[in-house]
Amino acid sequence: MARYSAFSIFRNALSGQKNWQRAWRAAEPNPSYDVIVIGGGGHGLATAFYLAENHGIRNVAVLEKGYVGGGNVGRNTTVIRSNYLLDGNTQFYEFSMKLWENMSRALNFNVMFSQRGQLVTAHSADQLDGFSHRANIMRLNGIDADILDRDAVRRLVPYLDFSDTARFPIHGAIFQGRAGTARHDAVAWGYARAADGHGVDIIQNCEVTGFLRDGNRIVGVETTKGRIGAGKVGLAVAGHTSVLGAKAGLELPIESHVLQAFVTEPLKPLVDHVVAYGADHFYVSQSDKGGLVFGGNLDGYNSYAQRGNLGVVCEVAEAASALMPCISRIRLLRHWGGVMDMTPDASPIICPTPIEGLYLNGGWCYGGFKATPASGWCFAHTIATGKPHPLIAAYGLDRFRTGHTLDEAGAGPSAWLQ
Amino acid sequence: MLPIECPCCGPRDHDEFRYGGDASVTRPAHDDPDPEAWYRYVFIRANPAGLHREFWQHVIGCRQWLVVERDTRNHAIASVELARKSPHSKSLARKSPA
Amino acid sequence: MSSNHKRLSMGGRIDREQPVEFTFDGRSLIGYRGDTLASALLANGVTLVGRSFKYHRPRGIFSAGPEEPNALVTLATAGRRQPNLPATTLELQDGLVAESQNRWPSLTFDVQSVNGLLAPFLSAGFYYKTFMGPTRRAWMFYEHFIRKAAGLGRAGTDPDSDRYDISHAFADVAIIGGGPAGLSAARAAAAAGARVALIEQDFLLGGQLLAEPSDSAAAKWLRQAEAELESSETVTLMKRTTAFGSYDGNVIGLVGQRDPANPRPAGEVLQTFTMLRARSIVFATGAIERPMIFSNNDRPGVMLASAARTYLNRFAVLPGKKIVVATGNDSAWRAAFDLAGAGAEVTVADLRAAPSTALAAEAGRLGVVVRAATRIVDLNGGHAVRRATLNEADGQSEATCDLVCVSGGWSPTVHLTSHLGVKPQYRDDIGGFVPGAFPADRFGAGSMMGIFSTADVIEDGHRAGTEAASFCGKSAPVPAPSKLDLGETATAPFREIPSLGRGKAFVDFQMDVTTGDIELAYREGYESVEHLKRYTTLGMGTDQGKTSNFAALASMAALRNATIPETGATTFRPPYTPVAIGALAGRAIGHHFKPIRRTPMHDWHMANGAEMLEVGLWMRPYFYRQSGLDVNEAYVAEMRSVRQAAGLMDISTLGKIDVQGPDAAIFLDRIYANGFAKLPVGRARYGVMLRDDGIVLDDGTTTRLGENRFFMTTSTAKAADVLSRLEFLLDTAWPDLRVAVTSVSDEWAAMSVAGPKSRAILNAAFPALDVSDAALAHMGLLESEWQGRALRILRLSYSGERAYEIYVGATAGEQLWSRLLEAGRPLDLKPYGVEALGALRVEKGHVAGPEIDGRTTLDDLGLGRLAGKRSGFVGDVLRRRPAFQAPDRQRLVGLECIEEGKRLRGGAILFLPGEKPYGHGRGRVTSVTFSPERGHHVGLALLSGDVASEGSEVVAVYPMKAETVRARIVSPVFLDPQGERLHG
Amino acid sequence: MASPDFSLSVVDCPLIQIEGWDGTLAQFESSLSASLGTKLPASVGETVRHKGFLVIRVAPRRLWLALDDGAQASSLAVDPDLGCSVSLGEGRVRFRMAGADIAGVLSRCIAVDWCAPAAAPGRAVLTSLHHVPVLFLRSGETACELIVPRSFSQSLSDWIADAAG
Repeated sequence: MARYSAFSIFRNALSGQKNWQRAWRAAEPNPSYDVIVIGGGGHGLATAFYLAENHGIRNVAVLEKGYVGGGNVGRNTTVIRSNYLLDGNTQFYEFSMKLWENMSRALNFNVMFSQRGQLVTAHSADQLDGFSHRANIMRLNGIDADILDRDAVRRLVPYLDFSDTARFPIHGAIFQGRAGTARHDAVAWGYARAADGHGVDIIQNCEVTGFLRDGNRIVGVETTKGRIGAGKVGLAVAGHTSVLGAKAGLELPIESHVLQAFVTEPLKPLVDHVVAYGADHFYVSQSDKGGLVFGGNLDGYNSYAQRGNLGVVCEVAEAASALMPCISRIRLLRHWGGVMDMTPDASPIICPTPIEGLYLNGGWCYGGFKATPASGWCFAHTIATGKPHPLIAAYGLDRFRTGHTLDEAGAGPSAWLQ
Repeated sequence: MLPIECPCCGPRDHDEFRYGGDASVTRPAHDDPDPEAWYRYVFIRANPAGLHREFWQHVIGCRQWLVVERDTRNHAIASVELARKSPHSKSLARKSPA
Repeated sequence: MSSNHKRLSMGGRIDREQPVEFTFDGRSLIGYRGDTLASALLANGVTLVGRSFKYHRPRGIFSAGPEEPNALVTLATAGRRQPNLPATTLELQDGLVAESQNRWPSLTFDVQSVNGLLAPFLSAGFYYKTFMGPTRRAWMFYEHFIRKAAGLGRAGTDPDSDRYDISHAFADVAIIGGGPAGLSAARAAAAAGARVALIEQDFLLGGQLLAEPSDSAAAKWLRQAEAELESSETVTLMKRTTAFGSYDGNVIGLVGQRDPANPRPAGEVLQTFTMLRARSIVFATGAIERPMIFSNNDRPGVMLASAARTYLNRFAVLPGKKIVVATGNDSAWRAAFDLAGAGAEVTVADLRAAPSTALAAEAGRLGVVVRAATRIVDLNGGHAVRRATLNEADGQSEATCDLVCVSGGWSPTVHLTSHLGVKPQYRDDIGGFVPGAFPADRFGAGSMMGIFSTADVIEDGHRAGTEAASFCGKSAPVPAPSKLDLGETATAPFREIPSLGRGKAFVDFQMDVTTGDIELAYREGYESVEHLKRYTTLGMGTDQGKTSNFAALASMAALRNATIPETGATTFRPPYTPVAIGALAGRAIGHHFKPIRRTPMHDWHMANGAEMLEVGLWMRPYFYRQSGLDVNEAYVAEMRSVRQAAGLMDISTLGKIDVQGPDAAIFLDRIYANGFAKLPVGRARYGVMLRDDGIVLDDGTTTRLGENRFFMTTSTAKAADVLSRLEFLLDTAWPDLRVAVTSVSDEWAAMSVAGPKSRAILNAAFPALDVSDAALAHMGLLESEWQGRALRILRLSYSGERAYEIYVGATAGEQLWSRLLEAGRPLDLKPYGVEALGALRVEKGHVAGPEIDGRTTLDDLGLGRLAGKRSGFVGDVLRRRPAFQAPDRQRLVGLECIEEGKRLRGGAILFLPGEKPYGHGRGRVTSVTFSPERGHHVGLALLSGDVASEGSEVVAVYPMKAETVRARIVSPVFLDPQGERLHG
Repeated sequence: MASPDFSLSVVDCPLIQIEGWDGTLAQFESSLSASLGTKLPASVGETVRHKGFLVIRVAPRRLWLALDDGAQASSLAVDPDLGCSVSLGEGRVRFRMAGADIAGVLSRCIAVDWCAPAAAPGRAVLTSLHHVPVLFLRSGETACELIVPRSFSQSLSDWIADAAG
């Protein structure tokens, strides 16, 4: 695999861009693999990469029903942060943050991880106290966090509504300076290229239609490209986990819901941070192309359609205008939906399953993108060793039975309310 | 908007309704002591990509809880009925001790 | 140069009697009513209008509609900056101020056009391959410059001063598009008896008919159709209105622009967002002409053939004098003929070996030079085209020109139909995508269905309109459509072939994506359509690639040696054209962002110095300024007054639910963790509800008013959820229970009189009532009337003091509040706010929101005894799960600060003395207050059960303030553990 | 606010809710019909006007009795084995609206089709105004009422006034 660098760009420019190689091979399936990862999204590709990179397992195929990165990794609002409260979440997302900080160089692919800082506004003393609790936990776990008062928020983001007529006046904010955004497609492509470089077969347009079993053991998969044998199978198809899980006989505490995302016309720099509204459902950042990328709440009913409805569009527009009055005349360019695996506690599920040789990675709710590298790292470890990586010990399937749930919001077991 | 045809109020936008989730799961009787039954009722979901029986309440309206059959792939609604009138609840009513 | 020197003296659909003054890049210019900004610029000879996104190449006006990729301007009228608006859709109005974009210092001399020289290095996706070093954060450095260079227009940071509106509209048949198909459909649907809404983005109806001469048969047909529809009572014509998105259940999002000819007063609504709900929809969205791909095909002076014809016939602008029309289909010839007829020297370069003899004959008649089997390959000229290079069978030639009209075929406009997942299907016979199968309530008509002759389009519109009306049950007889035949010949399928010239050949003009970029994407394996888009940014501009999608797809198909269907189709996303976020927010801005709930005593609070706090849309008194300078001073003073005399608190925001029925007691027994069936009439009881998963949902008191009737209160925050939950259980789980639950939250004004003097105050306020302890014991109820309204007095305490909750009909709330204050004045009764309320409950060890946080169980909160050995209530089984029984499970304890001069804070993390403060600790402080009784801060905390022994010490760590405080674990009841004050 | 084109007035709204149990609904209705001296609206959204009050069916088993200005509630005893009643008049207010612009103003407030049979004079529609539950009562060709929760009434009347302005 030819390294990417300023020099390679220079050299190729001189040869009319004719000598670039494919970023990853157009692989067709072998009869069998040591490990098959189902799902060519961020998590699946990262898992394949770390299986090879960390565990030396290179006889690996990633099976993708469409094109790599076509699922949530390419549909999200690209926010990366590690501001989690609960024991089990805090450390995992911070580990992920550390992997992000080195990702471009590790993959030799610029994923444009930009640590522009994220703030969430607070609108009452009580809310700011709640944020302080979170910030305290972050600091005590070695994570950067700050609490800003109203003036400090104003200095940072003067374009928010600090007027007397604000419906929910800004009281302060919680700020994480290392939080930021990344170029989502590049994450999928970077992992695909790096995994391919380690010999992983990335097989697109290959839909898994069933599982091959020997007793309680998975021995391969049925696909639209035929049967493929496997020593172990990892499932990383968030959004469609239930559909594939059912084919394997898994019963899961997951519902699929649509989360909409929005982008505006490209503008000169306006929003330098990731800004989230603490009084309602709205968060925004500005991409390197100049579009304001934003989102809000789930549409709130089970859905596999990658689109939402006008109700949430209006609610998000209202919240956007309330927090950031100048956004009102900026124009929405596109909105779309992603299908989220929602779990009853809004925390993910990564674990071995009751079926031998089958490993599960799903239930990412709307937090999957930021988890991509840590998820891949820990899932690869779990597949390679057959035992959960310590960082994902809390993410087992049995936690709902035992009560060890990790409910950051305390919203309760109705997945759509998380 | 996802218009839902309320049997009482006619077609109304879904933001007048409160979602209540999967209606195909059976709620154990109130005094059923079986943890497994409650675990499955509260947590386990078929989550089909296709027709989904689900509860909605016309909360900004007649306040009736409804059972809606809706395709999760395209949001097309096949049927709406009052939860009290749905076969599901009738069978429950029979099982439930007075 | 004279103004409007490109304008013809006659013709067009402009009003020469109404000149309109406007400014472009500081130059004052004149256009006419009926012009767009683009047509007025062309009339004034302005052809250089903007610079491109990446290479800063000069760009002109390419189209005459919303598909415009190049001519984006910033409107800066009256100090309001609206960037990235296509000049081709801006209706000219007096005083319009437009600026070109993406250039510095000026449009003609732009420093960043140097990017064009760097182009070999700025290939698609180059940024993925570099900027990764030397340090980990290096990208942040490069990114700074990249961000500055990116983006098109500049948005202001001032609040938007314009107003927007939202409205709801209804129709039987919605018809999207006011061209010949839509007009014909509207006439048919209306004749069938349907209520019709016809939506047209332009300020004139007519669509492609507007490109026909204003004195033609087409114009006459259009006038007649318009007159007929305007006079119909069942047709609503919505001009200047774009259907931007198609949503579930035949909901269409529309955004309408104001008519500039009818200016409303300043501050009036700029745009209206309409949610149109239709029973059936006819999509008559037309088709968009495609460019041709050749070197330097982006130069100012290259224009779609249909656009040139539109500028000529609709706006009476002759955009060029020496024109090359490059095409491979018949439709562009019509432009050639009209332009020649208007006096231009026209050469048609047609890819086809033998264009039809009829066309050739007409060309001969009009003096149009025809070059068959000829392909345009390159253009010469910087800010304006000068020369075209043509490849013919027998070699290359050059043609001098000042305008190049291109037509690479037509793409049906399938955006709106694909929003709902109707996948476009490729049709080889027309060389384009048409919508796939429609559901029964949606119809397509005209060129969006691949029908291109006007006569057929009108016929098809008629059919669709009739069928759409019939779907709504409107089937009155429909007369045959009035015919219009423009004699167009069929458009031949046209397949793009790779460019041959030396320069850059643009596919996506706005995003500066070239054929080279597509080749590179292919070479690197980004060959699915979605990868192509994402890797090259193709179609990501404000035009969403309306003119570029097909050419890109065709190029990729050619590279892959695949068919177009094999290569894929793009999924279009709403909105069709960009929509101001403010329009989507409508009126729900400023104080209307969310509605406000006011208690019956709201006005009194406002008039009497209350600082208000919002809790779940309710406005509640936070504290009263008469009590202290700030909240910290005030709440302590208000607490003291409650503990020493009496306080009055507005508790109207509590959720209140009327529970009635023969089975009401059984019902309450099931929904509360503690029992209610044996509660005597006239008594109240504190109750806790659990979720199905065993976690505490809410708490409150419920009073038995009669054998079959209870009065339930819930927390302010959970009122709506609790009611809905109760209804859920009754409707779905226990329909056999005869119980009715009704919110009576708004029905009652509620106030709490708390403190040792509270009984005396009640005595004074209600001299006719017996409020003695014998008549009204703790947890007792007294029902009566006051001023003709129902009155309920409950003796309940949240603060630990003797206290009464008084409920009266809401209309008498403020009156009774004032009466109590008056009666209590001699006894030092003072109003108190939410902060003091919270402090009083902490002192008394009552749990509230910070403890009932959606993660705690009855046992965690020390309330396990409420349930005792009961079973059969909601949440009982899953509350017994093992995690909740673990010895280190965090439970409620009291904490007392034991360091002089320090204080506890909510959100502090608890560690054992000597333990390294790292990780998640042993628990956290949930609520604190200064306790005037104890003279220091006390708090409630959730702490690991295995270390929570009363009397031992913990350390509360609060890194955000760099504080570490020692505290002692005590009972959470800091005050009066025996409860004597309840009776004091 | 008042103009020939649109007027809005806010008044109290004496209101009683009566609900019957599932299973004995027919008995409940005939008993209620007898004690009110009028037939009951058959389905949700229908109303029946009778001496001094309007009966509105707001749910399959739930009726509202909205009393006219000055009318006294007839003492209404509901057999507890058949149903129950609760007074809601203190917690609701009534917006009276009229004028030539009314359909236009309403279109900016609620998603109700002014021209639909379900909103014809004499009909009632339960719907939301700015996410708040309201009861729309069509009282005439160019007149209607909204029954709204008292706590939201100020906010909602401001909204309507702005929409009319």
